[in-house]
Amino acid sequence: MTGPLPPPPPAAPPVPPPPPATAPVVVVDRVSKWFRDVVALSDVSFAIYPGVTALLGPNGAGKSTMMRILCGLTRPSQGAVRVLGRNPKTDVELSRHIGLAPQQEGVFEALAPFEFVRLGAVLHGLDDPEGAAAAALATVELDPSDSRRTITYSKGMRQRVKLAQALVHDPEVLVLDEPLTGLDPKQRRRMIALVQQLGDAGKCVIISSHVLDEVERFGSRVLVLAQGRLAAMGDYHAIRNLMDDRPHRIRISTDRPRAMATSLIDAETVMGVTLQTDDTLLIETREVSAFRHGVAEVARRNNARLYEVVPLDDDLESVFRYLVGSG
Amino acid sequence: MSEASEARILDRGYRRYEGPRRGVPGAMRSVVLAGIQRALGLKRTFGAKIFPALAVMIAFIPAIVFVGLAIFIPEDVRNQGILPGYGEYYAFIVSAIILFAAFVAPELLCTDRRTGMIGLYLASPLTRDTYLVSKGIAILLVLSVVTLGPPLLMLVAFTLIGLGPDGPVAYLSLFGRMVVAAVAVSGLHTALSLAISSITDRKGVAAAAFILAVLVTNAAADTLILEADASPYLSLMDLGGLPFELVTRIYGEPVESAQAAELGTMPVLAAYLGWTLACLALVRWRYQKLQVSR
Amino acid sequence: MESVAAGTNEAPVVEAQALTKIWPTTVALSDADISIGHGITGLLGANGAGKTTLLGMLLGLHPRTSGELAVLGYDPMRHGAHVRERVGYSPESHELPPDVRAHDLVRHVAEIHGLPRRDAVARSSDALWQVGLGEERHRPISTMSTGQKQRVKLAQSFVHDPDLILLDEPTDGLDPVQRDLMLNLIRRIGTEFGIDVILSSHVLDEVERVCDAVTILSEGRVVASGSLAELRGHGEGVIVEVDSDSSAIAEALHDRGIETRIDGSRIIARSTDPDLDIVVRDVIAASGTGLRRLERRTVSLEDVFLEVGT
Amino acid sequence: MASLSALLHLMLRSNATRGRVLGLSLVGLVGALLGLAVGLSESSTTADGAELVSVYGLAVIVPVTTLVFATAALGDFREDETLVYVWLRPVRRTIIAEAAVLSAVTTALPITLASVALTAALATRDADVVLASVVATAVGVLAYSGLFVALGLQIRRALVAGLAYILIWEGFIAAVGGGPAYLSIRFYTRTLLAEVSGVPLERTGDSLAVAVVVPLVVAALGLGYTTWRLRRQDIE
Repeated sequence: MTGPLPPPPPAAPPVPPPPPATAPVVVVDRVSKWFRDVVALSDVSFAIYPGVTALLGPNGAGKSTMMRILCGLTRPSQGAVRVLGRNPKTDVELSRHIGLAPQQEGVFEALAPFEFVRLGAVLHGLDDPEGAAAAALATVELDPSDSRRTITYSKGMRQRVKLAQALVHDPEVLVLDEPLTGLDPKQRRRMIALVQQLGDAGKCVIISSHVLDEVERFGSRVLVLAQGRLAAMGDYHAIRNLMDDRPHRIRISTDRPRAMATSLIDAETVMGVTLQTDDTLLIETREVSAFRHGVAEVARRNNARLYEVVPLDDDLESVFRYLVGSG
Repeated sequence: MSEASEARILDRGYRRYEGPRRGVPGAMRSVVLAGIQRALGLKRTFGAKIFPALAVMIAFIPAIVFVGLAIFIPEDVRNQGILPGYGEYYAFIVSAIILFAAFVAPELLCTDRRTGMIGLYLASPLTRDTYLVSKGIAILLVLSVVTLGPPLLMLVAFTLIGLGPDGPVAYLSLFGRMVVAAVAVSGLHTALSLAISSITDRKGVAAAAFILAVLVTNAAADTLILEADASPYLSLMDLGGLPFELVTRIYGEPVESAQAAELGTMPVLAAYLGWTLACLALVRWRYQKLQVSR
Repeated sequence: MESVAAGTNEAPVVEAQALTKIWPTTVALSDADISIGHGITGLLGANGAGKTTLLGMLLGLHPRTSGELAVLGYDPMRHGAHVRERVGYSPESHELPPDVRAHDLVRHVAEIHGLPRRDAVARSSDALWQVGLGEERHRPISTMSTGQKQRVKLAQSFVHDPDLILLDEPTDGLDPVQRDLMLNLIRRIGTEFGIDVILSSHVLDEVERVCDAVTILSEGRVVASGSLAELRGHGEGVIVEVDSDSSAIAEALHDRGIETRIDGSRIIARSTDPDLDIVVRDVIAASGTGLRRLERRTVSLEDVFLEVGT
Repeated sequence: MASLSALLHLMLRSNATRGRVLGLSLVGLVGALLGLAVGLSESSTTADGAELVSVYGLAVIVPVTTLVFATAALGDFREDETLVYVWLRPVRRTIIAEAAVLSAVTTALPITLASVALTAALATRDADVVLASVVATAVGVLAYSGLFVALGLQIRRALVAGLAYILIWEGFIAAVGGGPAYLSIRFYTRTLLAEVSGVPLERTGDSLAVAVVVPLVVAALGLGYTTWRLRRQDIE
């Protein structure tokens, strides 16, 4: 498996994102990992900088394996990983700078959340483990004085306990594996806000998810893994813009569909227009940017009400589907 | 046209089910069968088959040897009284039975709780009670492979050397005793291992606890009675030996030791039933308390 | 969206009056009146709102503290076996026996619902095929992906042709492609197969996409219940997404008397003005920015949900 | 030091559950009961009592009790996938291994010491035998702890495998004597019992030093192996 690089998927940006002024926190260099004859990761290379980076991909794409390699829980079969310039598998001291909220639900069942988080603080040799634990729990909006054992906690509360123990030593690198799973919308919003806050504070937050509408709200850099390969990386919006070159379908609802159709065709930004129902048009375009800039003005000139303009291929889910489909 | 009209695309849409529904009895039957399969490692990986196969082998090999002897040297076997009695035979295979009992119940109960399968069972027409009864029957039946099979072979051996029962009525009566004895051997062990399996979710812990309970009470009772002249009634606390004590009495075979002879059959039976019922009550109570889908 | 009435059973699927369930430490359901009709009904609520407890009670697994409950016309505590024979259930837990083959598991579930072996085998293959598992059905479950496991869970819930299936968080842990497939399947089960579905979820978007009606639980209480159309019709608003700086657009809208809120890259604009869409159109046309998305939004489920959830 | 004590505390809280302590105390109590019976019996000698201490106390109570706590020390975390919360901390692997062995010793030692010493006292009423049983128990618990902590980290069904080792290898094959005996810890604890108490027992070694050193070496090797596994092994 040391042959030439696989042909890049059509949408993959040719170069890594414009490197910020800072040095990369995580460098992954041609990493492969296989379990017996199953390939989990295949020749993956990337660098991660401070801020929030979302690791996306369908289940089984290798996200968890990648995260475990970053934390040193398992070693790559090939290639090298450096976190803050050090090897996570062998460098015990590196864990001072890494916080991990793993995917599995298991927690120390005998301990209350506060004791669980304090244990982390003690093992990190913090001066005030009680204070650090209380602060970490407060960050995730849990009550440090709750003496119920963690096993009695709901999934959402456990997710937060797991996050608290990852935060307790204020690490530079946070690895959060599917932290949104099992959370309800309100809990998700809070978790997302918290993650953004950490990213803004200069932490390197690596978060995996497959619930994409939320990742969209991170507005973050994205790494897409598909079938063990890196399918795309870069700013989410940049990836989305790269995809402007391919045909887009857009649904328009208006009270004057025929007039709108005629004007749009005249403006030469669309390839095809279909009248779907009495007030719905389906537009196909290759110049989606021009279309976006023109559509409101076209409607205004036609004195047409514009109820809806819905891109059918523009959300992250489609990006994702497109990349995965070709990966 | 006739050829074309024969070709058509069949819609593989959803079909409703109009056939019979067998309700709770059908459900229980299925749980019993699945339990037996699981315990014996059928339809599972090779690793899961090794252990049951080993236990069955240990249980049957002596009986097979005896049948062999009965075929090839029937005279010597008869004259020298080589064959053990039906009840005595269990002494050869007690370790196989205990090992088997130790693993079957945890496999059937703990696995369901750990994998969430219990949730699917209780969402079927089964209740906690009918579920437990089905599992209990499955365990009894699995254990009867090692508790009933070998005595049947011994019957063959005895018949071959002309010491079998006299006439069909005697056969029938002996057969009845065999079944009762087999149930007696497996019954307490089934109940005890069910009870232990209802307490812990960890299969290994349950198996180890069962083996310890059986061995320790057995060793303690034996030592105290034989070495320290303690009351023979102490053997009613012997969870390992009690079933075999009962079996000896079912077959009406001579009791091994003078101490055991002092014991009446009724106390043995009462203790046996008492332990069994206590264990079953514990299982039931644990499962009534068990929360699913909360 | 039309809903298909299942069978000839005219009783509502679920009918509860003043249903209350108190656990030793928590109140799971409090004085809940619930009426669920045919079709696909979403059971929506935050974690800990009482969804799973309610599903357990529909199956007759927990005695109620007080109140009345009927499922398919029967009291599930008194006629538990009868109710459960006609109900399918897919639990929230991702765990399934790892060393069992999918086909054997689904077949076994059919059998414990009373189907004879032969029918159980045939229907198991069929159910797994319906959810898109072909030859994979002979693989041990431990070798399957989360998506495949969720499909196995779905298949076992309807293998015995129930009148009603209860699905607890059936899309949890799925990636978008798999989630779409799952939602389509559920939609098919509720319409084509003619099986009533109760779907518990906290993902609003998917409830909006597949359900005919919604019951929203919050802290053990039913806070809203009815068809989707009813629940939506509480107000007007639009979602706007633009190419450039969304705060400038939001400000311009605000200046024209429209209530705005920015949520990530989206602007949510609300007004009682029936000409809201014209204002938005003109503001965008005047700004010259690119319009990525414009969506009508009645006060959505999310608002209902978030409002009642607090 | 803080790390070690925090880990020890965690393991004690997680592994010394009420059920385990109670069940194993019962196993120990049975030993005391047997000791009482042997002691009351007029025909039994000090050698009979020492034999009981060896075959029940040192061959059952000590290994089984230690097995339960030692395999759980890291094995339960592995099984529950919580080992990562200890592993991904700046704590030397030796310290994790030491905490595990220590937790096994701290829980197993009080239970085994109490029951074996009580067994010895009741069975022989001989201070030398009691002292010898205490020494043999302490050395045995140490050796078994090192061995079974490693086993718990290494394999999934450690409890069953350990029980098979205790009952089949030590209790059956190695009990006969000869070469295999040297490969069983029980042989050394039995030797210790005989050598320290001065009560002659059959099938023992003849060097007190060897009987002390070999179990300690086993404990050290177990500790070293556990440390090495923690460095190498994939953590779930």
